[in-house]
Amino acid sequence: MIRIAAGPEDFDSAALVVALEALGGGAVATFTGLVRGEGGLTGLQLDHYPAMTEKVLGVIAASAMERWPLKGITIVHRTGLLAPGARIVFVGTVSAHRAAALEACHFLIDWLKTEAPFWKKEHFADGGQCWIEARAEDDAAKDKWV
Amino acid sequence: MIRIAAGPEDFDSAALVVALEALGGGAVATFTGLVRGEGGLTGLQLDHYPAMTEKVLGVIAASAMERWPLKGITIVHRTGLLAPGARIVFVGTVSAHRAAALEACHFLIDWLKTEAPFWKKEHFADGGQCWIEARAEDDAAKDKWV
Amino acid sequence: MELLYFAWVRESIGLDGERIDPPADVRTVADLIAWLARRGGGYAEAFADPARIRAAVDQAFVQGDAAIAGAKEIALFPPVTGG
Amino acid sequence: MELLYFAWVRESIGLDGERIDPPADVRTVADLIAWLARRGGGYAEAFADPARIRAAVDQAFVQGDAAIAGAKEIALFPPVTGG
Repeated sequence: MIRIAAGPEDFDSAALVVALEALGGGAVATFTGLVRGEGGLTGLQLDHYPAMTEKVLGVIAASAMERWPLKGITIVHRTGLLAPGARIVFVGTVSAHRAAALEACHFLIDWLKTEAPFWKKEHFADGGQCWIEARAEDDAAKDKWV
Repeated sequence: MIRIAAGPEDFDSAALVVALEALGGGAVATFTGLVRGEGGLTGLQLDHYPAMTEKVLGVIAASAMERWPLKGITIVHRTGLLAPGARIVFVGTVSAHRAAALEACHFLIDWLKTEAPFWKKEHFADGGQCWIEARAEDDAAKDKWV
Repeated sequence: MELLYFAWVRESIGLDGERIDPPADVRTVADLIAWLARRGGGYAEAFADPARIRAAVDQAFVQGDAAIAGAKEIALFPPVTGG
Repeated sequence: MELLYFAWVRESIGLDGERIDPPADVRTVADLIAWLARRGGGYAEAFADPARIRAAVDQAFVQGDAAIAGAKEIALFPPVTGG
């Protein structure tokens, strides 16, 4: 079961975890990314390429399904302007095997960081704004799965 | 924040995830282990060494805290007779960094499998019972973190 | 063809996208970026360093040497930073 | 000293634990396991293969060569299988 969503609505991590646990797999791994409120950050803006986003998320999920014996994948990514503490992204995996669930979860978030068409801009209390730059360490994190 | 529990009560993964997300860390990783209902399994019995269990879980958590920059760890492990589909164990980690949260979560469940004083017995529909044997691959999984 | 801009490429140019009709000698994505940069102003700013630009042709990621002939939609944007 | 048994060690012996007073030449955990095995019956069954037995002395995991002098609580059990 692959479940993919991208959009401005908040999501309910609790409900997503419970839905994955109900799939009968024995091992459920999840990752939630949230907005940190450090250095005077007042908001995080998420741009995306709407026509491509869910398609790319589907390709990433299918790639994980090929590599690990998974019973389910959930990927939810928010867009728009998010407040500190808000959830940005949720990735969850289900397998009969704990290593498969954990590794696939790690793989999915590493690939999302470098392959999915999202862009983040930080907004600060002093009115400053700054597009986050892609980081070489994110590419390295993705490349370890190749 | 380290939160540790072992006992017969069921736990609420959803509430545990939400509590971890509220710690302000930016990256939350979780793992839930559940009873699979394959091969006529009717129940999974979890024995443990009550006087040692929470102490060992605390040592494992402290070890993860030393290795990764974590803002929180939750470990909950059930004991007693569990039905198919029941939750057995929950591990959750919070960090400012996704790799730290994900690796620490994986580390904790690998160590729990080989270092915490729990024993599992399978009960089957035909009346058969079988203590699960320790697996060399679990030791290997733990050893990759040494 | 339809162009789409995202993130700071969009902000520098001041447009979400636009319809263009490049000359015949603009054959690849890299040619297109150079051609747009020559418009000056926000375009020159957005495309000052082509190494910082990524592209998708008809919603598939491509390299700079990808041909643009026949494309319906070309998107130009910085390296992605989601997740 | 107090002995505790877990999992199939407990089931073979038929006891959760018991108070024992081993002779002076039983110095290590390995000696203790061999001494218990010589009782025969469920003990012989539980401790037939000492390589399959793990131990904790006063709630700390130890190897077979650990001394038992002065211990208050010794637990004998199979390799753990939780998680």
